[in-house]
Amino acid sequence: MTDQKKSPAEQEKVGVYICHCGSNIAGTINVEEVAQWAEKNPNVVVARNYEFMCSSTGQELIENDIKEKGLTRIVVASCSPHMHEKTFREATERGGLNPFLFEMANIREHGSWATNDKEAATSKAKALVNGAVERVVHHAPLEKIPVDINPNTLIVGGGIAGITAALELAEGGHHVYLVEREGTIGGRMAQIDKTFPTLDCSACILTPKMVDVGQNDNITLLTYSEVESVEGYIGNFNITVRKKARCVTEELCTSCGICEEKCPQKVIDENYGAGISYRKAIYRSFPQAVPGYPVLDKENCTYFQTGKCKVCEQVCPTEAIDYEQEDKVITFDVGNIILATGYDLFDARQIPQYGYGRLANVFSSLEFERMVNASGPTAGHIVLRDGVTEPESIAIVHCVGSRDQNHNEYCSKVCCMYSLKFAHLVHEHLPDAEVYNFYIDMRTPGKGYEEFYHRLLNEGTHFIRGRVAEITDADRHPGEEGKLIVQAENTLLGIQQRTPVDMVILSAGIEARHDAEDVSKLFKMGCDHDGFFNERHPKLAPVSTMTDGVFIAGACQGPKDIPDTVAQGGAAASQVAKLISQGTVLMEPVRASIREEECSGCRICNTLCPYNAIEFDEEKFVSRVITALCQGCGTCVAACPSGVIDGAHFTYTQVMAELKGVLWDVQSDVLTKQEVA
Amino acid sequence: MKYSYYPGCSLEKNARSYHVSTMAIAKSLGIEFVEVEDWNCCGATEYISIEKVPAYALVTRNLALAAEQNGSTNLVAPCSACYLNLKKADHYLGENVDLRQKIDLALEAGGLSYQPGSLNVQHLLEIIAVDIGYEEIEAQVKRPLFNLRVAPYYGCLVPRPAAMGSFDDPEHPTSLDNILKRLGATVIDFPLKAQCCGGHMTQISEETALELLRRLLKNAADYKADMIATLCPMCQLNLDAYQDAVNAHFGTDYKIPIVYFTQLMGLAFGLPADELGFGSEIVSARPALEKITLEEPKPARTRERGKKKTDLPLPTRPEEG
Amino acid sequence: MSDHFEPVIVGFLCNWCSYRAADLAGTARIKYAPNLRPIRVMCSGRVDPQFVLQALRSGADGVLIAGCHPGECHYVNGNIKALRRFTLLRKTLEQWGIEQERVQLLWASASEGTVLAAAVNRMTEELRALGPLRWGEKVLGDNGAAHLVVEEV
Amino acid sequence: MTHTVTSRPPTLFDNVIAETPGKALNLHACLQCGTCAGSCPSGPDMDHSPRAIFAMLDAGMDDEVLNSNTPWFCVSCYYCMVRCPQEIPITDIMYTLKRLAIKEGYYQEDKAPEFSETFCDFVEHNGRSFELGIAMRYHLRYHPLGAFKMAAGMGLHLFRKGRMDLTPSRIKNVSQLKSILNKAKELGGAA
Amino acid sequence: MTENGKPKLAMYWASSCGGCEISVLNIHENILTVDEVFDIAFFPCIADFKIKDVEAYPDGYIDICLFNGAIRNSENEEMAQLLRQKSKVLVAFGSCAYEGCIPALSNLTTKKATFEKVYFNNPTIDNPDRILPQHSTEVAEGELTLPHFYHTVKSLDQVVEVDYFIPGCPPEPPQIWAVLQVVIGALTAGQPLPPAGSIIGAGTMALCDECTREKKEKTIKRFFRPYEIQPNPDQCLLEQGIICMGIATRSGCGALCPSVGIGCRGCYGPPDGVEDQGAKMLSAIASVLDVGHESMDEDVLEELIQEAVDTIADPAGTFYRFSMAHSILKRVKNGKGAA
Repeated sequence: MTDQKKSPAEQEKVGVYICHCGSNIAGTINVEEVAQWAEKNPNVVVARNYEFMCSSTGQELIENDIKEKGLTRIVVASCSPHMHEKTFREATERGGLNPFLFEMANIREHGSWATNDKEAATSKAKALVNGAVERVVHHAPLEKIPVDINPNTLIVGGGIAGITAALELAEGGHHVYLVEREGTIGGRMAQIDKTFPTLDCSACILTPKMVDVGQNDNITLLTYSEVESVEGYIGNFNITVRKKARCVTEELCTSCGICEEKCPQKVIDENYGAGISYRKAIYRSFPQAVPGYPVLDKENCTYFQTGKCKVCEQVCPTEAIDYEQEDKVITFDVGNIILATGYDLFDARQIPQYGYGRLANVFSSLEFERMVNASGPTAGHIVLRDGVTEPESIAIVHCVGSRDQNHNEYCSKVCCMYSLKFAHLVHEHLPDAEVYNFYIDMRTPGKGYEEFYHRLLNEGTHFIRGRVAEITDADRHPGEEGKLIVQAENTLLGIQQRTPVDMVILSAGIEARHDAEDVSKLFKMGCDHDGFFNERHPKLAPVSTMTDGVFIAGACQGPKDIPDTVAQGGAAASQVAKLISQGTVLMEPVRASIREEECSGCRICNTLCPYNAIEFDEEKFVSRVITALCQGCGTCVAACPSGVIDGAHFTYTQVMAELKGVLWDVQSDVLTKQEVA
Repeated sequence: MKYSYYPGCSLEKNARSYHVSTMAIAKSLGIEFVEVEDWNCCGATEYISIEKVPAYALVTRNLALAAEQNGSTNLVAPCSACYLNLKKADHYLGENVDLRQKIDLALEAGGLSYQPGSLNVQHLLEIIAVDIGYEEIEAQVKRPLFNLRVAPYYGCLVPRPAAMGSFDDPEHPTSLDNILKRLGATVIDFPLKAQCCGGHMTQISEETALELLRRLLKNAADYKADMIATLCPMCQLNLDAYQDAVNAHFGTDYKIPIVYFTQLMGLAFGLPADELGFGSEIVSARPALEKITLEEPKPARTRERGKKKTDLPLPTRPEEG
Repeated sequence: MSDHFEPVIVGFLCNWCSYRAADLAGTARIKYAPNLRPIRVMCSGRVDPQFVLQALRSGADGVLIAGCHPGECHYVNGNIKALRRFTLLRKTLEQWGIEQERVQLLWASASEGTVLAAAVNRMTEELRALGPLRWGEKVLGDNGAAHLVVEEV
Repeated sequence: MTHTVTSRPPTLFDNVIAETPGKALNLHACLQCGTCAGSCPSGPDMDHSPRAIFAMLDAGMDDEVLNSNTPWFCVSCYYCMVRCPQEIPITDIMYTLKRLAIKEGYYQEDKAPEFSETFCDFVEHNGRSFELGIAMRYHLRYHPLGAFKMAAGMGLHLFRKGRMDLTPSRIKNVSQLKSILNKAKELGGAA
Repeated sequence: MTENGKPKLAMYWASSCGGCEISVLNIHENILTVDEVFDIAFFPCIADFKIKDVEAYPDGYIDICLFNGAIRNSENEEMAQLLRQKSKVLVAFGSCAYEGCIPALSNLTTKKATFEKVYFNNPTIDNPDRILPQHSTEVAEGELTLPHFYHTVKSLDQVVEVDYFIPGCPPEPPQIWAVLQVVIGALTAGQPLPPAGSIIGAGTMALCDECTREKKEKTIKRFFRPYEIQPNPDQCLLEQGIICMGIATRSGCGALCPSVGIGCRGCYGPPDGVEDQGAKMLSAIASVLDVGHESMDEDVLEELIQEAVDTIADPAGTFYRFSMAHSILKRVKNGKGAA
């Protein structure tokens, strides 16, 4: 490698800065000792230790030393580069050096926080600092790579998060492609009756926004569609979307709904209807659907199954029905992507002792949402499975599938609140009904949430602190006959209680989408072990992902209520807007490059790049890296058998130098002649 | 198919009928059982309550013998308690080094040794439902048990704990239901199918025990069960021998025969009742057995979603064999 | 070697998963063996077998290569290439008489701080049991010595 | 795992964990949700619910815990164990509590330990048990009245049905079993 | 020999097979030119010299010494020291002197194991009393000594300063002649010599550069031993699953082996910029091993890859056949390895 031939660069002048981070580092590591020791390194001109290197004063130390002592390389030993590498690179630059002539030693996360053994921590710190010093002298100045940002944005998922993000961007004058799997946008919020804690009607606040989306010229709305492939990188993604055939010619359809009305085929609406109501084979999920035209569901359509019927075609006044319609594959370019794919509800059938699916009057929370909804199957009447009997007592079971090692370990965050909402709705609809809420802990953080809990306490809801053990119809005493018996310990009394009720509602938790894994692969980003999309930083970058140009919003990142979801939608939009207004982004120059004059054309590297960033020149018989496509992983660098690929900032020499550096104390004295040089 | 067979103390005397019926159907199903030579008591639920290491040593001696005599690497126990103790010992010895070292030394004192995991401990129900399979069972049926309403009763120790891998659902098992269905019986959806019979409570707090037994009997009666089919000697004993006591204590009048599922299988396979140990039950099974008819009853209406006009659709129920 | 031997482990941690796992371990104040000396690489696919050999040559008692779980690689499948190389390298090192425990490959996602910490603890114990490698003095050390007697055979 | 080691003497809480095979460490993670107590068939007869027992262990109420009848009323149905959201091996912990109670000499007039012990020395001498004989003998020894009830009640039935034995069967190699058990005892200590 | 103005040439044979000498003679009639230009000062295999003759030379008396063979024992090292002292230009000639070559393969085992193999467990050996050569033996006439047998075979540059390296096992005659011409040019017409320490008589990049076989993208499912398949005559051998070290080997031989359907053995050592030929080879071919996919279950993945890797019989011996002494680790851990 070229820089390998470069002399070991004794002439470089390195400045070393050891951060105390208050007591976070200095409490465990003897920073003075490390600094004094570091100064002994022939390359080191000055080694200091300071309270907070990331403070402006700390940074000025660096800037001044560069100017006054003519430093040519900087090493800061403090926290993880993921925290402050950027900070110190900028300081280095302000001092007048190329920012990449800086190296960081992580002596906090990997050092002082990882052990209580002061001695060990100190010598580990020495090793890490030494590694950084040995490495940095081999650093080369690098320039960031500018990339243009395509101003269009892809948003996946038409729930409230996607809708919010789409409107934010579109109203800001940027074009958006909004892709939704279902026939209409609206998502979960459209299924909900009231929203806690304010109890305003979900549809009433949602539908206007849906209409805005439908009418905004800056939004290309692709419903009943799915993203098939994603190529490229930040600023320059190429997207392929499959628009499934809905067998309705959108240009002709007037959304009059007569086809739906006349369709003879009744189907259980598993999706929007939560399986508790029926729809037709040609249908709109709900009257305010956007777009308004229906979807023909081929699996259940009599014509597609038997070849006869065609009622919808006959009744359609505008001949909009088109049985021959085929899927369309659309491709377009965008600069950024926002994923707002939402969540699935935990399937309570996984907990047999709760009897869901076995005991008719055990309902899932979403079933109940639909039931109390005026547009639901019972027009808002709360009744048992028989559709007529009003329950006199209802048990609401919290934490179904949540806070449970056997299912989902995490707390689903919204269940306590919506369970309280349910209790309230029952009181509202059936003033005489008794309501029992079974909970482990009542979790109501949020504006007006605790107050809502107090309100329910006043409304006379029975709160029983105890996780429900089982729900059975096996009565033991006359009092239990014909009832569902909810068995749980009242932990506040320390006794086992059997509560006979007519109806049970299971407050099922929130889960990652069943296909979240595939989606994350499609967009080349990560999932956590619960299947939710991984944010770049849990606190400081909640809507960014590890993949530049791909953002996430809403419950696809983790359980969330509506306010948080809307906030994230907005946040993601502003992230994208920022990039669009920048016009270009500077990308890390950590890229591979091939020294063509030395390439033997063996083509080992050609198949290795996941981004197809390596091309082969058939004339010159050499391989070449397309810098814009390269993401800098270095796989080809490690593979090149004749060492002619350089991985900028992670070169062979730099890593080897760091390696020998961190092993300074165990290097053997016995060196063969060849190695002395 | 060949299996090592661990009868356990109960099957020697009190649960003789379980043993003989098992042997009888084994013939029909082509299963070969090789009884473990000189096996000892598994310790039931008592021994472990007194001393840990000896308790595990006691059980493990059986595993060691079975492995040594090596009739087969599959060790079958018809008694739930024996099954669980054997399985648990094998599992925990593999997992807990300290315990294992102690047991190794203990066995050594008796000139034995056992390598955890070298045996596959199974319950009789498992090999019949899984290894043999429902099709084969149905194929053997000569005299279907039409019109016999049976409550399938699993008890605790076969479905639970699932920690070391259970072949059926710990809360709502279905394998026995499926076997009985294949025999032509009318299987009731027994809500308490996996609830507890009280185990040794009869000896410790009869009050407690009788209440547990009452629940089971009441629920079975409510569902008009002609009999309860069980797979555990302890359950059989408690429900059968204490039925009088329950009636006396609660002023009820239950007369529900408690039989082993293997007895019903034998019956359906066309084997004579006396060769299946019928008659040794205290609450006689005869009246119930007389209900068996030759022609199939009308299939009970299976639950479609939304029976009545007004009904709301029910969520689909998880698949059953 | 003195009776108390502290193994030195060089860790090549991928920037996206394992390095962050180590960060997380620290942030969560999980205490684990201080014997790991981490070196950041962008991807486990960047790890050149020469690095591993050099680490052993330069006095390390063991090398830990850590990357994202298969399917979770930030670069799609760099970790798969790492796995392929590791598998062949391990076979080669066997011929070198270098015990398997000395060079290990670990998958640790950014959220698995505990996994990484546990792996380091385990490896430290394994290496302590194996004793020092210290290639320089222990293997090459006696090379220069011109007066070597043939061991008794 | 990196489980912080402290120098303080082990509490009953620690011993319970140490003496229980399986994931006993999870006991630290008890949420006090009551699923165990809610599931327990004999729960109503216990003087403290299992959940309460765990809270008491944590609070260091060792005497109350070891005096409690709770473990003795455990019917080993394992419902608590499969339902516990923190995967605590509750049933096994109950066994451990019984052993520790015996070891620490918390007997009181409770029947249960006596039954278990009758059972055990029976097995030790014969290698086989036969619950009825044992029950009989145990009642005769400790609760003559119960014995009478048994004999008069179901005992008779069973006897008639040929299901009840008064002479135990014995295994051939009792000496081997004895030496195994003796070794085990010397290794195991009471717990 | 007569003193004339001719430059002095020496060629010494340490631990090696002698192929290098043959290769020198293979420059055919040019050997006459060599004879014209040079005086032979020391060349045991073609002329009778004694060590004392060399010792008698003043330092730097020899203008150019072609030293072939590795450093296997103390005698090899003493000769290396001596010739270094007496030569102006010392050339590590051939793979053995340059990087250890075949002799250094014994670094894959231990001295003990080597001796056992050679003196006891060798089918053609009859050594009932299990006698081993000893460094010193007392006889009536006095003490007889043998050189010390080193634990580890080393390259020439690991014991003395070396001016130039000529790789190859053996170096190709045309390359040898080319080098000699440069030297002659320098000595007679004062033309410049290449910078000290450089590798001469070879190219700088990998062999593929010279290889005429057609190269495509590489996706290898498994590897084959030469006898297992009939290679396609035009296609890259590696692509066909035949291990060809060409990708990690210095050019210069004209890709002789691949051109006749045999995978490159790697005798010219690593190209510029590669430190450990074996490691690089290993890394490259493992990378293009086209088995296992990220969406697979982790265990399945590992199994598949292990399977494919196991189609390589002897990785260490294959990848380090020539470069063992120059490899990063240099030898196996004592007492272990392929003993």
